[in-house]
Amino acid sequence: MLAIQHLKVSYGITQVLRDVTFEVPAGKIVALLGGNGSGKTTMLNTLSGVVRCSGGSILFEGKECAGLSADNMVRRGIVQVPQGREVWPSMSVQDNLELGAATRRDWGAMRADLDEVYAMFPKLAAVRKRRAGSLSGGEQQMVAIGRALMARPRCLLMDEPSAGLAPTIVGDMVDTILALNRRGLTILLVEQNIGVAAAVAESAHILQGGEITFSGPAAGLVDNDEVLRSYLGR
Amino acid sequence: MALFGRRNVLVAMLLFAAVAPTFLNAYYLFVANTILIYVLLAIGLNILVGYAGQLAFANAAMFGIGAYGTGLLQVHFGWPFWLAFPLGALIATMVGLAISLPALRLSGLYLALSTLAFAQFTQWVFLNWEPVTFGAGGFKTPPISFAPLPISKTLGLYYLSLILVMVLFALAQNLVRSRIGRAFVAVRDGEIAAESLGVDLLRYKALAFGISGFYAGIAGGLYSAMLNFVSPEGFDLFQMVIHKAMIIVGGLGSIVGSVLGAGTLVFVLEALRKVKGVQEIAFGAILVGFILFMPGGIIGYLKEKVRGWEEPLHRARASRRPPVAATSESSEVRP
Amino acid sequence: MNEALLSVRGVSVSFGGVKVLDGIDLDVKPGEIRGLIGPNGAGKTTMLNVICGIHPPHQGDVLLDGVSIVGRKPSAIARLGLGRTFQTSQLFRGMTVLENLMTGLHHRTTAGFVAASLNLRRYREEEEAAEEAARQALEFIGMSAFADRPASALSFGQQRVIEIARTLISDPKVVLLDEPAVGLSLNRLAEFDTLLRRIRDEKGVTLILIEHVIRLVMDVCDQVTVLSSGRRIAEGTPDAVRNDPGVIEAYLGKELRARHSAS
Amino acid sequence: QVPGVTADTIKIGSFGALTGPGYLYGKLPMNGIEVVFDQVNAAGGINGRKLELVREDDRCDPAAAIGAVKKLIHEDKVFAIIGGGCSNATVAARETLAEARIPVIIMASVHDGITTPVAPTIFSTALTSSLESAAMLQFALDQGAKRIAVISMRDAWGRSRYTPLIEAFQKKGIKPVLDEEMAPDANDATAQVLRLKGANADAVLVVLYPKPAAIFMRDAQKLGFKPLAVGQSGIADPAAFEDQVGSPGATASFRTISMVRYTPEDPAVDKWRKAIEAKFPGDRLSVFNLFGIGSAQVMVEGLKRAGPDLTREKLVAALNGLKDFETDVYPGGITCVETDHRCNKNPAWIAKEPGKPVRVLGVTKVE
Amino acid sequence: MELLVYLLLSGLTTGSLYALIALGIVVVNKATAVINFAHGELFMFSGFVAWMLHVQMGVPYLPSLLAAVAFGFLLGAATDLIAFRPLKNANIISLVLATIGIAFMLRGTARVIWGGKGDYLPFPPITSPEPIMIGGIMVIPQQLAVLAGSIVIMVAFAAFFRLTRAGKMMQATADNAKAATLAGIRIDRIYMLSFGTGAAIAGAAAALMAPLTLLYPDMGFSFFIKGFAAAVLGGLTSLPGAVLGGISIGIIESLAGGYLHSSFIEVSAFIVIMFVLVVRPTGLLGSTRFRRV
Ligand SMILES: Nc1ncnc2c1ncn2[C@@H]1O[C@H](COP(=O)(O)OP(=O)(O)OP(=O)(O)O)[C@@H](O)[C@H]1O
Ligand SMILES: Nc1ncnc2c1ncn2[C@@H]1O[C@H](COP(=O)(O)OP(=O)(O)OP(=O)(O)O)[C@@H](O)[C@H]1O
Ligand SMILES: CC(C)C[C@H](N)C(=O)O
Ligand SMILES: [Mg+2]
Ligand SMILES: [Mg+2]
Repeated sequence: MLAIQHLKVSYGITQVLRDVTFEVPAGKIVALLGGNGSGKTTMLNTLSGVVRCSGGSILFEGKECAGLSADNMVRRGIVQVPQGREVWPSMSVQDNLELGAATRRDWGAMRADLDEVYAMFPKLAAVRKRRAGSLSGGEQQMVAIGRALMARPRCLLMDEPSAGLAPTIVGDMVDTILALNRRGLTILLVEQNIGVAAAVAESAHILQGGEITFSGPAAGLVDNDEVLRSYLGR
Repeated sequence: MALFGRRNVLVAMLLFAAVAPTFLNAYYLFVANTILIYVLLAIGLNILVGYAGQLAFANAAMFGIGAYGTGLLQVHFGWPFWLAFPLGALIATMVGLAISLPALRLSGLYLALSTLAFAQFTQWVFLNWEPVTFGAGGFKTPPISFAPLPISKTLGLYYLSLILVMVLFALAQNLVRSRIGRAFVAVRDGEIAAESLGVDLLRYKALAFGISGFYAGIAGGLYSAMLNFVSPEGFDLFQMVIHKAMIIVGGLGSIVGSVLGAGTLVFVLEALRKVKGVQEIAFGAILVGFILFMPGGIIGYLKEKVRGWEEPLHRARASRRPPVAATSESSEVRP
Repeated sequence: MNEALLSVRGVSVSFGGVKVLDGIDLDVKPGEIRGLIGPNGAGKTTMLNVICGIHPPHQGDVLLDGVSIVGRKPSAIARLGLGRTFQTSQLFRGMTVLENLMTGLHHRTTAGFVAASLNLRRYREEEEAAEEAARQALEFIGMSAFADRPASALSFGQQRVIEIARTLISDPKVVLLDEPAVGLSLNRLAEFDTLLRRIRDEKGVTLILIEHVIRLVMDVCDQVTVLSSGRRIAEGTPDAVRNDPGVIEAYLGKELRARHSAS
Repeated sequence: QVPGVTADTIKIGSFGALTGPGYLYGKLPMNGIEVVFDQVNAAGGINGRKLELVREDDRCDPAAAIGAVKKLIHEDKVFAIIGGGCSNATVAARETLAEARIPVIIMASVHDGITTPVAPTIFSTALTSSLESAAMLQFALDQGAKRIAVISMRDAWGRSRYTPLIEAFQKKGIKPVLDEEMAPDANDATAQVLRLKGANADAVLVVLYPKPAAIFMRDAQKLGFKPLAVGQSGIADPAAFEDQVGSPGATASFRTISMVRYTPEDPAVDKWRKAIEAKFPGDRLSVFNLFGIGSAQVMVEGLKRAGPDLTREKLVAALNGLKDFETDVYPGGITCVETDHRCNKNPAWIAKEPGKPVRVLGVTKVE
Repeated sequence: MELLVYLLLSGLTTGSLYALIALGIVVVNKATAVINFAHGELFMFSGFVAWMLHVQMGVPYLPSLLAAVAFGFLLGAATDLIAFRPLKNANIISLVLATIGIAFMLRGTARVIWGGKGDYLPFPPITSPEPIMIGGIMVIPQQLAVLAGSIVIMVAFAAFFRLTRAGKMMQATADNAKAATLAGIRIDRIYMLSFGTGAAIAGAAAALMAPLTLLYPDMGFSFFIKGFAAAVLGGLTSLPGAVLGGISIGIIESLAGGYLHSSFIEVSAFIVIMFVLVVRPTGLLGSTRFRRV
């Protein structure tokens, strides 16, 4: 579904992604791992059209997408849950969620999706009128996830979605991710919580030094000593 | 340090300024003196706006208060300039401190408007408190004398301005590279984080307002002496625009930038005399052009093009490591 | 309980009629690492904001070293030796990494307006010492190479690490860490407990740790307090808390299982 | 060598607002000067020398005015100056002008401080404000007004008239029944009108620019307040003013002073209207153009009389010798003497009854 | 009593002019968190365009008004393209200053085009110029027309923002532009829409009030500063706040003029605002753009 080939990205003179190639097959969940500053967020932002790449290509369902604007990517179905919960602080929770569907026109279905999000995060239902900026950190993270789902993505990019969520909620989220995946949603997941990554992803890629240095099934990741040594630095 | 290093350029500018009166005619000397006065203003304003991040619009008013203070003390009480001048600056400082109080509660555009309202109020006082300020017609100030020094009024004022610029530039430059400068920037970039690191908001906001008031007051005093005439027009919103433009064109958050910005702006205003009739259009276009093509101001451009032009908020040590280019090695470093 | 370094007495906070904290007590002994956990929205961050003076409590008292600090400005409380980090990055984006760290020393330095603007000798020495300390701190967290980078050009995780270092650099007595492990990569996380212990042992800093990474909390904390809906629902050693049915119900939930064993 | 003079040119400088709200009193008079110069040049110049005008902007700002005149004197090296649009700017520049001993004719600024005390080289063909203020009060009294009120603007121009006006009141031993203010940009005068009406004023001396004055007259009409309204040379075009007020009949009892004899519609100034409209396409002749035309004609006459061996001293002497010199625009002759450089002392009284053409009621001579 | 009624009425009329200006300022601020300092000049320029059409070319009033609105929109969109979009990540002072640059260009251009046509250009009233009596109170019909026009515009915009998602998208864009981008909102369009609409309101305001006041190149700034004050008083992002702020300022000025002295008119609003802001730092109906830490 999503094929990244020889992608290069830099901020000014600092090159962050040197040559990244990997694939996210349709209907699968793929984990992207890497140390702090290895370029994971940059990768997702490039896929979202927020950051421009300086070389390489991004194929989404066989069509070249590199260089498209962010709203185009959303319209094509690639939606991101950004790192650091970028909510709209002065708007209500409900508005935040509804605007997640800003590109959609099917008002009826939107209602249903909204209810689904509230069902997924019952906490949010209780605070739907409150301004998102006044929520606790974890509650904001829920808003960020819910908002992305409201866009009805076909490919979801999640940048550390479990960050700041309580273990129970993480468990629920994992269930939701799996359920969505079963309904056909393709997911590219950046995670530091290796438990979450292992629980949902089928395959994993490790980003290091601007390149993919390891690719393999996610299942074995936790027990793979070689990987952990290079990646965890143990 | 490179030939075009910051220090060399500054020294060259200073030398030029010191000998300039020997070959400048009266008009250019007047322009040069105006630049020096605006440099002071711009430095003070940049500390407040560029460093401490307070979007205040009262600088022209404080400039005016300095000018009126200096002038009126001479006119009403017959004080000599040398006494009225520092006192005028002190009054402007006090006013600056006073308007920092609402600034503690206000931020962004609300602060902008409330200080703008204060500026309008000041104008109104200049206009309406006729027994003291002589109202809209303004008043003449007595010519300043440099006796017993054998130096003319114009030349004396020029060198007085130059000395003040040198001293106040150095003070400001030292200040922003100290913990106080960093506290200003901390207040600008995140009030809550600043507070939780022990930065007292009230204290530092007041300090920034006070400093900019002081610089504006000094500039105002010199201005009144240079023009020998004080009236409300000199301190209106057009002035405000010029002051703001100086720090944007020079570069926010840079003392050297303030100097360059003030120089550039006065120069542009004088150069625009050439395009009679369309000065406004040209001025607007130049302003927009500067902001578009030099978004970081002249200083931002220099920092990019000339090595050694960085303006750190601490005293750069000789043994600086070069900035890192590659970054991905960071996955190897550990906590 | 009298030897508590930090104690919170019956603190209540409400926003718009909703009680976010409801009569919370907390006593932290010197040299302790105290865990503070609970579901999202339990009131942990609010509690921390009350302690460091950002929110006035509607009821109750906070004592640092036996002295009430309620009603003091956050900056004054910071000067008493109470440091904190934030849930979301609060680095000063217009400064370099090094300058951010030096700002962390703000209340440990004294140079006034006059000394600084006249560049007096005493001030210069203080400034050099501050820079040295900042560089050492960077060395300590392995980020020396980043000293002169603008803070705005750091990745999320890098910002978090710098921020922790910025708080610790001034040798505070008590540090409140709000989810410090969020965004840390596995390699950093793996050594984070050692880091926290070293901070406690070598610098004698008392720590309060809010965290959802349970393994970390269980590893390093001496005592854990659990909040839920603004109330304290449990307190005790990590083991006791871990096995408390109420805590499991409200907070911990079931362990995640890897996909291969699940499906 | 005389600055600004060559074998075939004379450089004359001018300063005033080219930008900012005051451009009316700077740019427009300068346009007037320009057409006069063109005409003189077309006729062969003065003693074979063509006139060249150098304009400088002062934005009505004192500092900019000082800069402008310094530039004219030291950089452009002009021979003489016709200029001065805004009072404060001109007052501020006066010292620089006087020190340089450069001959100056003030074209539009009216502040008393420009001409009193006399600076040997600075002349004014503008109607100085104390003269005009005294005339305003006298006119109201002559019309039988008993309860005279003042409405004024608190800017430099407004004050430069208001202050001598109040002095004129004092000299007559009376006081204004009410003393109101209006801002140059005001859009409403209800409060002022109601207060004046409440005070029962039978005449109002209007020290306002046309914009606020028009608003004032409109609201006065609306609220049924019909005093004798006395304007001054800032509102010297009653026909245009009637349009600006826009409310039929509101200007019925409006009379105004002008420092020029003709309003722009007058056939007597046809020649100048054509010249202005030809040189500045899209423009209409305005009173402010006429200010420039008058002062330029005086300058031209001075230059002629100064003879072919032009020096500044000779020009000053020639100007000092002007006696009842008739221009195309001023109501009376221009007379300058060494002890009094207020050369235009003949305010004209004009009125325009609704539906009728503008009438010049007469020219007074004040002393 | 009569005095009070007249003062309130005149305060209401001037106030509704301020409210219209403030409304335009708020619409821009809503999406960009910036104040367009060229707003007054956009207003002035559109007014001159209406004048040119109506007075010089004899186009009837209504089409002239619509043309002014359309022209306002174009000018606003141009302001966005030149002085906002390329700079949207810049410091707010740079943005403000860029709009000031635009203001200077517009003012200078107006002076070149219309500056020589006479000092102040009159715009003929669209209603009968004769004052009419309403319950013993004399009113100029044009004032009623302005009042009615203002109300229509305000209601139309309130409806537009209620019924479409545009208002929310604007707010989201200002609140967190990155998040808006990630949600697929075309923020560039939003910016253009808000600059354009803000200026279109200014255009409508200009055509409405031109018959009540006179046109001159420098008229923009004094309206702008009052409108800005009104917008801040109302809370900067609130449309009802803008209306409330504008009318309050109109009435404050009028009462200060009638009961204190006319020299207080200009400054009264500013003094009141300084106090209001100390008590309510985000204006009467404003809400803080805050973020917890
Ligand atoms: N200003 C406010 N107005 C209304 N409710 C608020 C406000 N601030 C916080 N709250 C509510 O108070 C509760 C406690 O918030 P707090 O941030 O302390 O939670 P937390 O325990 O830190 O949660 P998390 O683990 O998600 O960070 C939350 O439900 C939050 O929505
Ligand atoms: N705006 C920027 N300008 C310059 N360099 C940047 C910028 N943003 C990020 N970087 C650098 O690019 C590299 C990759 O950053 P990125 O945010 O993609 O990392 P990441 O893998 O998401 O890290 P983390 O786990 O900490 O979120 C980092 O070394 C960072 O310092
Ligand atoms: C009426 C104008 C010609 C007066 C001029 N603006 C002045 O200030 O003197
Ligand atoms: Mg990241
Ligand atoms: Mg929290």
